[in-house]
Amino acid sequence: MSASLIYTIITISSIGIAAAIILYFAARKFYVYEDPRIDEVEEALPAANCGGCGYAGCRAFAEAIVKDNSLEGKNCPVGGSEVMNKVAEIMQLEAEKHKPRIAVLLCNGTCEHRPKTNHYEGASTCAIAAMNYGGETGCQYGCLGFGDCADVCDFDALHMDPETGLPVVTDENCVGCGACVDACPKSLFELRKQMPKYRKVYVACRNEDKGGVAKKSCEVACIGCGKCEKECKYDAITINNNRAFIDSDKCVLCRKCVSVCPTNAIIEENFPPRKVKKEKETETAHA
Amino acid sequence: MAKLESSFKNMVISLFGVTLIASAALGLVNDVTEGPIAQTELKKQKMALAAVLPEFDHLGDVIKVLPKDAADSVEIYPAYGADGEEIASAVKTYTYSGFSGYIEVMVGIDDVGEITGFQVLKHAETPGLGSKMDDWFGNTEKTGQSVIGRSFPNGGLSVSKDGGGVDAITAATITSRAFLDALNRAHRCLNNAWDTDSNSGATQQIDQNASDDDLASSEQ
Amino acid sequence: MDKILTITPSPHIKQGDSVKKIMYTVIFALLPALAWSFVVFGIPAVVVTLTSVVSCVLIEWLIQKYLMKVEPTINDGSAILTGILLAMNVPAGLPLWIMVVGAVVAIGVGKMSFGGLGQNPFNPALVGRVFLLISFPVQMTTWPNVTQQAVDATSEATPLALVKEGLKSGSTVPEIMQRIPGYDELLLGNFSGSLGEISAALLLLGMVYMLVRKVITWHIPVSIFATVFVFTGILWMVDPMQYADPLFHLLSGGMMLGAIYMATDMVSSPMAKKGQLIYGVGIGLITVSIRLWGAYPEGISFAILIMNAFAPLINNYVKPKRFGEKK
Amino acid sequence: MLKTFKIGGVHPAENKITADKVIKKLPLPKTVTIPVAQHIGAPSKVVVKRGDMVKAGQLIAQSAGFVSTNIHSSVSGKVKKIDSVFDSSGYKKESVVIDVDGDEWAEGIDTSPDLIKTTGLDAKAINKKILEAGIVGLGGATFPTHVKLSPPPGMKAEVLLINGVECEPYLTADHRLMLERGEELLVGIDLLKKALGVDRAVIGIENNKPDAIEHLLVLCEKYSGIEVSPLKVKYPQGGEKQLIKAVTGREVPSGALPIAVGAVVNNVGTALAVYEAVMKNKPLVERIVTVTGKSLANPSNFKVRVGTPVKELIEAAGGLPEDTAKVVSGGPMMGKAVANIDIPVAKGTSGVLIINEEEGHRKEVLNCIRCGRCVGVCPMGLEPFLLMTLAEKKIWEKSEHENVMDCIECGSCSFTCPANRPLLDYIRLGKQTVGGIIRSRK
Amino acid sequence: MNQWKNFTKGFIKENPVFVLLLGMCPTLGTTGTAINGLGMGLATTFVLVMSNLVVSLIKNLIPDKVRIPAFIVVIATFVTIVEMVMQAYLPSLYESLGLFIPLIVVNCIVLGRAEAFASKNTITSSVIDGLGIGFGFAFALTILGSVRELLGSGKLFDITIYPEDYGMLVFILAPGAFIALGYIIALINRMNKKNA
Amino acid sequence: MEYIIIIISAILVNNIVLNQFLGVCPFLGVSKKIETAVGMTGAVAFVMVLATIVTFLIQHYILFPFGIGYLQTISFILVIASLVQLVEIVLKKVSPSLYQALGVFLPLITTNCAILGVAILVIQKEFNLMEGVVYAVANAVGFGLALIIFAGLREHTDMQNVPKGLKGVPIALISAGILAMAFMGFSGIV
Amino acid sequence: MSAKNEVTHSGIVKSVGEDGITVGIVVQSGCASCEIKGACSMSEQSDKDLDIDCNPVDFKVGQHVNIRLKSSQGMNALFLGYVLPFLILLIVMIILTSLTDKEGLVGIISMASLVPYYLLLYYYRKQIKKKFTYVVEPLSKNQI
Ligand SMILES: Cc1cc2nc3c(=O)[nH]c(=O)nc-3n(C[C@H](O)[C@H](O)[C@H](O)COP(=O)(O)O)c2cc1C
Ligand SMILES: Cc1cc2nc3c(=O)[nH]c(=O)nc-3n(C[C@H](O)[C@H](O)[C@H](O)COP(=O)(O)O)c2cc1C
Ligand SMILES: Cc1cc2nc3c(=O)[nH]c(=O)nc-3n(C[C@H](O)[C@H](O)[C@H](O)COP(=O)(O)O)c2cc1C
Ligand SMILES: Cc1cc2nc3c(=O)[nH]c(=O)nc-3n(C[C@H](O)[C@H](O)[C@H](O)CO)c2cc1C
Ligand code: SF4
Ligand code: SF4
Ligand code: SF4
Ligand code: SF4
Ligand code: FES
Repeated sequence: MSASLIYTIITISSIGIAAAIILYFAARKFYVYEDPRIDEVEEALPAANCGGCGYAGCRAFAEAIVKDNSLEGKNCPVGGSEVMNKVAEIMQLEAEKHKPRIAVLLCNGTCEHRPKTNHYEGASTCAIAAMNYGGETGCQYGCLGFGDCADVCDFDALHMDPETGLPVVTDENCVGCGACVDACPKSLFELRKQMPKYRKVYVACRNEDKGGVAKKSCEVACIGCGKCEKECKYDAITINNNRAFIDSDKCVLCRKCVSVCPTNAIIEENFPPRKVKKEKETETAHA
Repeated sequence: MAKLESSFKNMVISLFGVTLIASAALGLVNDVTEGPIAQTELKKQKMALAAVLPEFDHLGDVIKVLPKDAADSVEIYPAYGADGEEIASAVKTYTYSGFSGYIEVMVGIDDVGEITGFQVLKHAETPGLGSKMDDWFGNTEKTGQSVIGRSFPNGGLSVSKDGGGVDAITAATITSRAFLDALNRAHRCLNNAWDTDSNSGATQQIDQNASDDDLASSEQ
Repeated sequence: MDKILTITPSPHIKQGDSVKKIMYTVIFALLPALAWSFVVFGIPAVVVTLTSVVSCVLIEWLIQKYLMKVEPTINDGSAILTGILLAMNVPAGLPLWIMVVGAVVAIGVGKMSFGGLGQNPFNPALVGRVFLLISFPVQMTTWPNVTQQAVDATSEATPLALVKEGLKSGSTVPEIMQRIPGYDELLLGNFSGSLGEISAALLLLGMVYMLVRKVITWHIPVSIFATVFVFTGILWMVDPMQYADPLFHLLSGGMMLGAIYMATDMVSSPMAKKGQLIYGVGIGLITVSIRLWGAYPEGISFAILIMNAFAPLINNYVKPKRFGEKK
Repeated sequence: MLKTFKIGGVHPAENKITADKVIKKLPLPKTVTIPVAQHIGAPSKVVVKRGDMVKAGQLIAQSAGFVSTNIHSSVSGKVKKIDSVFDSSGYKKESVVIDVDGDEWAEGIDTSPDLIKTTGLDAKAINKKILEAGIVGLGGATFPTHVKLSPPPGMKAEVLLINGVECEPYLTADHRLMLERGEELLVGIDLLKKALGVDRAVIGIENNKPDAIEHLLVLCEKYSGIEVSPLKVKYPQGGEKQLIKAVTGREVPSGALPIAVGAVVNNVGTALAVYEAVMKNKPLVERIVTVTGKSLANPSNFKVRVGTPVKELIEAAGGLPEDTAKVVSGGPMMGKAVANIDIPVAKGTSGVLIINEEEGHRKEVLNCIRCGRCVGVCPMGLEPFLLMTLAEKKIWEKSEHENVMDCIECGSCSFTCPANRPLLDYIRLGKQTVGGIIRSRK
Repeated sequence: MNQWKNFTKGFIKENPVFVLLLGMCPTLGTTGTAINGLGMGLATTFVLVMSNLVVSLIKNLIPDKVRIPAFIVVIATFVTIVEMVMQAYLPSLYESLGLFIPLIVVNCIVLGRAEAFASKNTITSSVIDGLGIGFGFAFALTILGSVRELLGSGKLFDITIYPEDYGMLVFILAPGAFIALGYIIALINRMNKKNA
Repeated sequence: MEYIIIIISAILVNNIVLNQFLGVCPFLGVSKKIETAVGMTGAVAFVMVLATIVTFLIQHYILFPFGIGYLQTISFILVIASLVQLVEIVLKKVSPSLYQALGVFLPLITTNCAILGVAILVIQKEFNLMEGVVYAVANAVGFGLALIIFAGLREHTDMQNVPKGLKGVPIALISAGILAMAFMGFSGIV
Repeated sequence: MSAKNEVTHSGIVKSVGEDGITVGIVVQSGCASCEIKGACSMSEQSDKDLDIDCNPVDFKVGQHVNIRLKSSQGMNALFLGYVLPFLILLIVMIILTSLTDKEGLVGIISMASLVPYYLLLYYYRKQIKKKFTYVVEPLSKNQI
């Protein structure tokens, strides 16, 4: 053995040991014990970091789950029950049953249905427009059409339809995070229970004017006539402030109300065509 | 195999093991590479010598000359012909006034004081600018810029901008000046070495008699 | 139905100024000096300028149209202005392909990468110029000869370069000054340099015009001039053999062009007046340091770019005085 | 040098085309629509029913709190309905609609033109009268005047500033008022002084109304403690804080009220209304409105009953011109564009401005070129370009630190921006959101 | 198949430099020419593979608490070996990479992989992981080096593509490193977006 | 004079980040807050100087005398890694509250790359101890300067609408490139 | 809301004591741009516990809170923690270098000069503690 080899060994070993001791103490002092389940849970989450769960992001949510060791009140709207079940498995807990929700637009005031009464040229955001006036039409409750909602949707589920001037929800993409609900200054979104095949029946109107006034400003406004309320056997419909509302938790999709509405304010979506037409069921594209 | 527990004994032993093996490995590799590393260095020097000198038979002992103004010495390698007569010397010279400081050059100067060749050994000049030294000053086709075959005028070589006869590298006058400064230093030291101690062979550690000229010129 | 009325939030009236007007005002202010450079350098100057302007505008159009996919806004004049200023920052005989590279860098890297007009923290023309200066040092410092009547390819050093070279080779400033055009020449411009370096007087004229049209305020140019004057003045008084006098520093090189037209680029300079003064002083100090001690004979381009980088910091700390602010 | 405020300000074209149009009385409309929320503060509570007969000056809606005010019928007739009707805000608000039949005034109201100069009422009684008469600031903000006249405990008013600046282009209502009803105005000011317990009042008038300055200077000689202060023509000279700064040299601290520097500011119209309320027992049911615009056939100053549809004012001024793009309630800098001309004149309506197609549209918005002009003109020393960006990016916390709440919404920034940026639009959004955040914190 | 995926993802999708933004210093500092970039990349790969190998070999012999120092020793050893070998057999490359060879030690990729992957996985997969990441790193450095060399001096792996006079010196110098890397990352971002 | 040259060179001419490419990660990643950047500078200066002294001693009193210069890398990294931790431990023991306040105020100092780089450069450049320390301080200041300028620039570009693909790191790198170009103006000063 | 001159840091209440709470914060490393910091443990992340004097009834374990510290106090901490020892180190070195040429000695003594400094810090730790006051405020869910 050459001398240099001996020096080598001595030097490295002593420095190594000294360093190791310091690092050891450091590790002991600063060691971050991270529950490995946090990583696992995070892995299971969709990593959308949308905040739909009410936490800062997926990791924060995972931390919260592990820390609380409970799934109470916790739901990832993006992943839905599938993910929550996976998480529950990791945590060996029972997942809360969350009915998946989906956003619907409570306005059908397309350009066609709602004549323009004036023309807005200010900054093109709904929030600013709403601060300055009621809207370009006689209905001050309806959609302004500048797409604040579409801007906040992280899931590519909302787009402005240039024809109608209204936002359109792409059912397959919507995860019910509720960002659009908060963004709309006119509160035009509602998170409704998601039904099979994205079927829905709802009153697409928020107009609280009296019938005549409402009808004048928009053809398809709900005039609060109460016919639907009477028609519904499941007590799903209530009328308040001249406006009908269908509770999605009670509604069974019988569609009776749709036909009685004199203004066609109630919308049915994704149903097969009514019997009158003999065509084969055409499903909307979703897999 | 289960993971070792973090008991103190285990830790020390395992770490000791790791370092032991590591250092042993390093020592071994060092043993293996030490030779080649030294050889590479040597080879580099040899090649440089061969490149800057005319054909020679053998080399004399290295003479180190310490210029008066600087802390680092210049190395002189005298080269002898087959007849044992000195035909030229290779000088490992340097300058600190390059654009990025230090430049080291090996330059060959024959017995009549003409440059026989040179090679830049170390530099950190800007690529594309100052780094062109080898090509520029070695390009014998362009007589204006080549230094090969030149002899040193009084006061040394200088760039044409300063009234000398060497064309500076385009847009790299600083490097050019520095390069010539290194050559001039080589020349001065060579002269000094012969003046003070002509019984060759002795390694002259410190050159007390470096001329004032030396001092003045390398300070600019 | 009645007439459909327009609704906008207040205010309902507008002052007449527009971005376009501002840009064209600056272009107009530059024209005399540019025209003079055409006279001095002849056709090559015209060609270089045209190349620069056309490439700048074209690049901006291409990027907006095909990369950013937005409506091109090239007729707002800012690309033309960048093109002109870039051209005024290069020697007249610059190979045209280099000019095009400069334009691509100025607009592509300096401006559009940050999102286009108004978003760039650095002055685009200077990004282009410094890029060229570092990339093509030889071509960027080959000044056409103007002291002989005809412009020919042999190069002539700029006054600043002469000083720098002279000092390096051991001459003193007064000696060098003999070989350099006098102040009258510097003011009127009859010596070599970049297109925009040669006529201090016409550039100053443009400044007056811009001040009158309220396109710029006095703060930036004046603080630069004052700093340079004081700084070089002190050094000159200490050692007139080594340091040129302040007037020479003010009138030579890109000082005028930089201080009046490039440091004032509102996009890349601080907003508050006090901040602009700090900015100007910074530019002055850095410029002089580079001129006197650095490798480059001229430093204002670098100085402006460096202070551009400080502008956000200045904006952050130097706020306008708020109404009702407690002191 | 004329007095003025120190930072910022712009000078838009004045366009005071109605400056020498004598105030005309507008004929009574067929119906009036009187919204119950015409002021800052809680909407008043309606006290009449459909079918009730009311007289002019009769209370129809009662103050709903301290910061609120009474509302009176401006005509005599029958309550047709109580319904939601669009007003100048662009939203439907609860309003009392009255079918007019004649012009009968409620008892005790003196409608004669005689000038009454003295009263035995003390400060408290004056303030009570003001409260009962439903007087709100007529300078635009419609802040209930009785609140202003009751400084919070520990604060003492030292000077009363009367705002006759009328810095908004086009508008001349205050100008005409000062010229035609100077004596009554001065009596009103005296009453306000008394109510506040101050012995100094200053009328601030922009120097573009030399006749009004002259006129009041002469009249003032008869009244002690009332001065006239000519001011430089600069928008927004009439802004409360700017006026105080110009006249007294004091700056109202950020977030504080004028009373913090011992000042109270009232509009000339307000002072006149105070005169009528105290001396004539007449509630605030009519006001002077300038109807103007470049294409308008017959721009005029009208004395109008509250609740009159704007349409009728325009008709009286020559009808809505063909090339109308916008109808603005108020002046061009701060007024509100209205969605239709059926909306009623309210207490705060100082003018109706018709803007033609050429000037009535926004220009294409470009990127901010950081020219700093908005910073330069902001009378509050704010950085509008930054506030806008912060609002766009929803960075509310920083907005607050950058004093977004200090913005007086004068519009100088948007007016001046060469890139046509909708600065104030976004700053308003910022103010609204940050205001909400601040309130929720308490 | 899975192993293959592990191996290839490092190139574009999870490239340590372009996507994960790791080891920026050597990336910028050693890519003046394509060959330097490649050299540095391979040197790092060697260290990565060897340390992954050794770490996964000894993972059970090292108590948790001294894991980090032990790994550092292992890595530093291989770095030193690379250093010595290069100095002996590739002296010119060694000189141009200079400081950045010893700095491989602090390249987060190396320690990161040892800690996150090799200390938990089998020898084979650790080696493959090291190879994948290492080649990804080398790939990135070579690309950046090529771009800079090509734009800067008209050469690619020292072969002249177009005359040097047309080269833009900036790209060989420090600023060019930042700028070129900036645009390459932007490009990769775009590509990854499109693929996704 | 010697020292002044070292200082100017390290801060302006051969800025550690913009020119030497050391500590790029924290440069690109550290928070946009300017205070934090200032704080980082102070902390880095201390650690860098400490590391320089220790490694200098090791090199000159152990590695060189025993002719085992090749152990530089391995010994330096071990020493530096433990030194950084040691400072933390000592601080925590000595004044927990101080330690806590720093935790709130600063991000961790993980500029291993820069610290190791400077330590090695001090040896390579054959500085003596004092020069080495001055060099380390100057580099810390240079690091801080770059960091502070960048904090401002980052905040600025974050407020702008930078094209999608260029957002974030790419535009930061490009800004750094332009900044580096601007700093090249200082070249030749020393 | 934090004011301009404050730094904030979010954390989680770890325990609630008699007259204060302990809040755990996670200190991020400088390499925030690093996307796999989880995989890199060279002191990449560390938990620090803060003992904060406040009314403990307002808080419960597991709650997310925001901690605010005046920037000036942060600078103070920086000064005491890093800058002052740094200056001591430097000054001792400068003095020693002018006295002796023995670099090893200079190095060792100057580093040793930190020991008394730290002892001093230890001695005054109570006073130092008083210097740093935090404000803790609960975070609402959507602010986390
Ligand atoms: C980035 C950069 C690198 C430079 N590299 C060198 C160099 O390697 N050698 C040199 O002499 N000058 C270099 N320079 C200096 C300039 O080219 C300087 O203008 C020139 O040396 C002196 O001018 P001249 O050669 O045209 O007379 C460099 C300048 C910069 C900005
Ligand atoms: C909540 C609130 C309370 C106010 N209290 C007083 C007050 O006590 N005294 C006063 O003189 N003005 C008070 N003001 C009135 C304002 O200072 C100001 O005069 C009013 O908003 C109208 O101002 P402008 O027309 O300039 O916008 C108050 C305003 C508000 C919004
Ligand atoms: C930008 C701005 C401009 C204003 N201009 C005037 C004006 O010209 N005349 C006026 O009487 N009030 C003007 N005001 C309203 C005053 O600030 C203040 O509210 C009013 O004079 C108070 O009196 P009042 O309560 O009697 O209305 C303006 C307000 C703002 C914010
Ligand atoms: C007074 C003034 C000076 C300007 N100076 C420059 C300049 O130096 N370089 C440049 O590229 N653009 C300049 N511009 C044009 C414009 O601001 C520039 O292209 C923007 O930086 C692009 O975003 C200037 C504009 C004005 C109004
Ligand atoms: S549509 Fe609304 S609820 Fe659905 S994903 Fe988009 S933002 Fe969320
Ligand atoms: S739904 Fe609401 S947010 Fe969306 S465009 Fe309409 S008004 Fe705007
Ligand atoms: S609107 Fe607000 S921000 Fe704009 S100038 Fe007026 S006070 Fe300033
Ligand atoms: S005036 Fe307009 S362009 Fe100028 S800084 Fe303000 S917002 Fe930007
Ligand atoms: S700091 Fe240098 S590689 Fe990360």
